[in-house]
Amino acid sequence: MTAPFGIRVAGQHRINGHLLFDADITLPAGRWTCLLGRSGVGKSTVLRLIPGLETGGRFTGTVTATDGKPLQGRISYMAQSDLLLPWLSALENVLIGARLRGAQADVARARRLLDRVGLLSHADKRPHMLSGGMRQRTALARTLFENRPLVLLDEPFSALDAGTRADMQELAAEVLQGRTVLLVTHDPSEATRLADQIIVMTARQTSIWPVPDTPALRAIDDPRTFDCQTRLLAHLRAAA
Amino acid sequence: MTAPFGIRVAGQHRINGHLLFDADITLPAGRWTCLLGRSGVGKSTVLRLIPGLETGGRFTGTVTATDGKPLQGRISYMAQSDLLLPWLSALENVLIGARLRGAQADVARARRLLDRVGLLSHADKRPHMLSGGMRQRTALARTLFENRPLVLLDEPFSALDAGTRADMQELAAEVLQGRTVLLVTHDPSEATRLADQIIVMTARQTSIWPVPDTPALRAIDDPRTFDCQTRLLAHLRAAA
Amino acid sequence: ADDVTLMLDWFVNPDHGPIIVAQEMGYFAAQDLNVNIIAPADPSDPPKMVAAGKADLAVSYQPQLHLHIHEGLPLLRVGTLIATPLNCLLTLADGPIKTPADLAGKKVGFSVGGVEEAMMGAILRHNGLPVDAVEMVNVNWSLSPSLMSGQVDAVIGAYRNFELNQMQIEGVEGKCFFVEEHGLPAYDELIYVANSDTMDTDMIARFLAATEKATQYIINHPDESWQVFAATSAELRDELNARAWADTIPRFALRPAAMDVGRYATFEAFLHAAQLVPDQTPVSGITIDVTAP
Amino acid sequence: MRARDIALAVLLGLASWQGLVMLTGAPHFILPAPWRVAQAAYHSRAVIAENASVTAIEVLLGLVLGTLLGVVTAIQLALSKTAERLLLPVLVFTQAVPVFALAPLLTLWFGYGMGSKVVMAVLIIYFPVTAAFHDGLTRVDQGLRDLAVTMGAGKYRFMRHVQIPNALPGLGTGLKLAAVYAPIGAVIGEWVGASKGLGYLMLLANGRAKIDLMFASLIVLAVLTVALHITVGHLADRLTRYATGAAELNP
Amino acid sequence: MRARDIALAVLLGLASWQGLVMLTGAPHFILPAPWRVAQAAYHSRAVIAENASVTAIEVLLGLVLGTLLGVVTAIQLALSKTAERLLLPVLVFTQAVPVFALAPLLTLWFGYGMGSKVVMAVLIIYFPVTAAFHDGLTRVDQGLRDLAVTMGAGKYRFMRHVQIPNALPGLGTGLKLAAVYAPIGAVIGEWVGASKGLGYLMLLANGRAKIDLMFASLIVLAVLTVALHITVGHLADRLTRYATGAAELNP
Ligand SMILES: Nc1ncnc2c1ncn2[C@@H]1O[C@H](COP(=O)(O)OP(=O)(O)OP(=O)(O)O)[C@@H](O)[C@H]1O
Ligand SMILES: Nc1ncnc2c1ncn2[C@@H]1O[C@H](COP(=O)(O)OP(=O)(O)OP(=O)(O)O)[C@@H](O)[C@H]1O
Ligand SMILES: Cc1ncc(C[n+]2csc(CCO)c2C)c(N)n1
Ligand SMILES: [Mg+2]
Ligand SMILES: [Mg+2]
Repeated sequence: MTAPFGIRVAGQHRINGHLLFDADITLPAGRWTCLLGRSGVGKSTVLRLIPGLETGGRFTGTVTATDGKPLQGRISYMAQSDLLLPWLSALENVLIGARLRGAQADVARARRLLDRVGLLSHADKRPHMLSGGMRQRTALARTLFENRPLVLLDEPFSALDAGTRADMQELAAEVLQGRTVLLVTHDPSEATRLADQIIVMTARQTSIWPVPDTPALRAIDDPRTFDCQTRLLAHLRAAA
Repeated sequence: MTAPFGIRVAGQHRINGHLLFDADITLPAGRWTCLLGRSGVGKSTVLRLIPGLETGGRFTGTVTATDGKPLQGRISYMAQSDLLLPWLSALENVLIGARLRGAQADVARARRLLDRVGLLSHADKRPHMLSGGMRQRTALARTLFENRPLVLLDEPFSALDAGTRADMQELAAEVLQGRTVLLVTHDPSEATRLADQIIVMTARQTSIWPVPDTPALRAIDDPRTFDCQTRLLAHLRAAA
Repeated sequence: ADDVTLMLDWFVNPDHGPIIVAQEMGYFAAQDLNVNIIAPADPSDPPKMVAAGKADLAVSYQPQLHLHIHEGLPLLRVGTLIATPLNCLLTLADGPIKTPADLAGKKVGFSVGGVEEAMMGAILRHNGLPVDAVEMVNVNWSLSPSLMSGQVDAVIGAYRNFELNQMQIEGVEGKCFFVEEHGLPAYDELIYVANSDTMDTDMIARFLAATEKATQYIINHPDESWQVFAATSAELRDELNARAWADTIPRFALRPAAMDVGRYATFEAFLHAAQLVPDQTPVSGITIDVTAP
Repeated sequence: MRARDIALAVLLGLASWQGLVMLTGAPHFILPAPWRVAQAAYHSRAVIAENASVTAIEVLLGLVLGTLLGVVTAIQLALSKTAERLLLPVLVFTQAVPVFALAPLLTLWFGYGMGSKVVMAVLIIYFPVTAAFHDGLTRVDQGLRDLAVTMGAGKYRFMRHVQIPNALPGLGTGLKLAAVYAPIGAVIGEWVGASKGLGYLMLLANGRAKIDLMFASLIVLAVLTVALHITVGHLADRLTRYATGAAELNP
Repeated sequence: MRARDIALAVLLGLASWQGLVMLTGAPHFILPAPWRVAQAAYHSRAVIAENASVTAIEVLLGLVLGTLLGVVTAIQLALSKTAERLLLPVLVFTQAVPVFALAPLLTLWFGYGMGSKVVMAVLIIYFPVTAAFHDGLTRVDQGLRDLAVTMGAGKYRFMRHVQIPNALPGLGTGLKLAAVYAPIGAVIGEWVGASKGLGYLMLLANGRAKIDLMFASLIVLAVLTVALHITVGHLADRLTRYATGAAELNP
């Protein structure tokens, strides 16, 4: 893997002329940034601005990498919906990136990832035979399978039960070690557990929320983690 | 509204001959039951068995209403995916049930509900112009708009931020007052807050988890609620 | 005036001279007839329409009539438009086919698909070849193009007054073997048929009288009559029609209503011998003299 | 932009036509060169215009009626499993009978006027419209079906509010095919018996070995068809955008 | 089950045919009654069988080649915007020219043998297959496009792994149409010039005023078409089930 790099997204986004948000977000190189905010505030939109995907609006501002190189080919993106290809099995869905690039498909690694997300025994099933959480885990495995320095995750654990969710968080933290990650989440405890930096987004501004100075993948029962999470939750509820 | 009734689902579900679960679940009349369990354990399947929808497997057992009457026409169902009609606006999507039944469409009530889920200003937008959480809230408004005694909700708040989520929980609790509700959720705090009865499902059995003896829609900062939630979370993680 | 619906066999062409001239010169009107002329694209339709009562008269081909009658269509010949065969076995003038006998092992195109195979059989037998010496190919709409382009070595069903001129204008000389000189009994190329159950003989007699008058005019005034014919439509005023007009004049039946019993009996016998019809219909079941009291 | 594309396409078409003529050395009575056809077209412009307008009216009438009939049939088939089981094979069966063979029947019933041509155009587009629309009607997402069941939807209302909108892109595909086939139907009708129309003109020209005039009529027919296809294509795009909810995006 | 449906449909078809004959009083030389046609069919069974087998081969060859050609064209059009802009109008244009009119040309190039009929069948199905498949290729969900972009998909690989599977249901629709049109193409080819085949037999019967034999050939052609349509329909269902991931459900 190449050296990690940071990202800065700064500017205003308008939909039909109405300002959706005015943001200035920096993702430090090789770190996890968690993005929180009200539903509809524009979190997914920020995520889509980075690879330059269509957002249904106009962005006036800049998206820059700290190393100044173009982002093309350096991003792995997991959207809010699973976007699995219905005609492929779970395993084939994990491998689709390699197939689409014409790269050597490392089937063994894909199977290992499926195993880690608990779906090895379902590797040959098509998406419509999987439960909602299983589909989300397949999409996660696919995103992790992509070996990219910048990873964008849009609510990747939203359909998972607490136990599975914790496992998946640990898996992601391990696999994405040293990469620049932007995670959109609604769960303050998830953010507190994973983030090197937490950004709370409102229509008017993007503000940084302090995280405990323990290293990321914090124990949830650590009082500092717990304290941060509780205050963040209260802040988010109050901001409503 | 007619008098509420309870439901009992008892039996075994097999997929391709493999046992998925062996469950015995009773939904008390007029109460909220929250169903928790690992991803893929069969929660959505249980939900689909009640209205008799296709599950991709075979169920040997019974689904009975305590009043012995058929369930047809007495259920409101919110699936795990939003199932919005892409060609209809948010408002029209809320009204679709009435349209499909040929009933008088109470537009004023639909607008009130859209307002309650925070989308009145988006009432005329098509689903693809809404964020994931906005789509989920539209689907919720549609489900609440249906005036049915039995309500099945499959992870209805999974795409919402903490603040919006709390609001929506309160809205649902208010609107569904006195109805029989089955809520599938992954969030122990949500279950503890809303449930009259919590059922934890595993492949081998369905067990009832004790809830605080305070009335439902509990304050999250109430120590009894908090204690229950923490133990439930620990139990769920341990069961993994 | 009595309304008459007349279906031609095909598009308007010089073969229909007497009909068009009678219409233009007012001979039909003089017989108190109001004639509505319809040109179809498929020559097998008009007799069916007459049999189905959708038209009063149709221009058709004598060989076809024999077959139609055997298939139970209520039809009778009531008059003649062209009183000799026009049919040719057409080949390229400077091609390898010098006599029909040279056709052994070659392809012969045909179109309508009624009696052509039987005709070809008679011609071959007349030239000392077996019936299956050639391969018959249905070329439907393009008789002369298929010949000119070399897809077939000869075609049968082309008309000596029309397709021959057409080829000449295109710069490809054609050669016509006249069928009646190669073993076929003479027959009427174009006839009028009417519905045997519902026909109005008086009206038909008046119709034929008008066409007889027109025929006389054409023969007496070949140039003026051409002008009359050509004036009816812009598409008709061209080199091909002008040449065909001259070649067709000697072929028009001078006595359209006249009935030649022998001609119909002979052709019926010919078809029977060729096994195209299972038995022989008496001539009274094929043609009548509408002027007979 | 769009106009330039079409101009380019036309040039391309003419060039390949001319190329074909030169390459195959086809004689002019089989494949006349573009220039020759242009001359014939100019020379006979009045005749062509008159006949083209007749055909255009037949085509439009046929398109409207055929679409209506196809839409109604597809809805009927989708509403009733029995109808579908029994009628679909019959439908395919009737479609499998070349309309040409039925031509005398049609003229017998509908006469030599415009009627039989419109009927022929209707017959020829009926199947593609029905098939494409029916496919769309029956291919509704299982989730939406489930939703409608629990909501207690009547089958007619389900048809109206879910199946029909869902099938609009399919209908668009069917209509685009129909736009191409309707003119063929009308022309076949005219071949069977007519005294007006481009089909009549083509046969007449062919019968007189005026192949250049025939091609001129053919080209006019093709231009008419392409124009129709483009118009219907826009409509089809709107249907698809409506059904996918993208209607407002590109107004 | 399926067989019973077909039997029922056949009965229904025969009944409505008989009904039509009795109701309209159409004479036997325009619309013969079923029984009469059955007799003719039995009487000429050897001739019909021989000619039907020729047509069947032409149809199958035409179907296979036409589908291949249509699939390749659709892929080309979907791969290149330029190709789409320039070629799509040309394609519609060529399709707008009734194959009938081109038939004499085709026989000139491909002779009076099977070649010209196969070409005709190919030409007639080319457009529906291309259009339906192309629609499917271009109607890929925006989310999947986005995914492929971030994954750095090459356009050929995107075509192969996403667009083509996504278009299989559309191809199915196109193939079902093609199954109905290919026989018509072959028969038209036979009408224009042939010495074998059901189309040839129909013309011959028509020329001899043996309308019952003509209808017998017509029915055999229709039966052949329906059989083809059913077979292709099964294939289309499999394609759709594959593309929606339901392939294993109903094996
Ligand atoms: N249509 C289907 N065909 C075959 N198997 C299916 C089908 N739908 C679900 N399954 C299987 O049934 C099991 C239970 O699925 P279900 O959707 O009920 O899980 P769940 O408990 O709701 O999970 P989640 O929390 O992830 O939504 C899964 O193992 C899944 O693979
Ligand atoms: N394609 C589109 N066209 C027009 N407007 C859009 C489009 N996509 C999103 N929007 C609008 O942009 C706003 C932000 O959407 P976005 O999806 O970024 O929200 P989000 O913060 O991710 O919300 P959620 O938490 O619900 O996923 C919403 O108000 C939505 O209506
Ligand atoms: C002027 C003229 N009239 C009739 C025929 C006879 N004919 C031979 S082929 C054909 C078309 C059949 O589809 C017809 C009518 C002819 N050759 N030339
Ligand atoms: Mg979002
Ligand atoms: Mg589920």
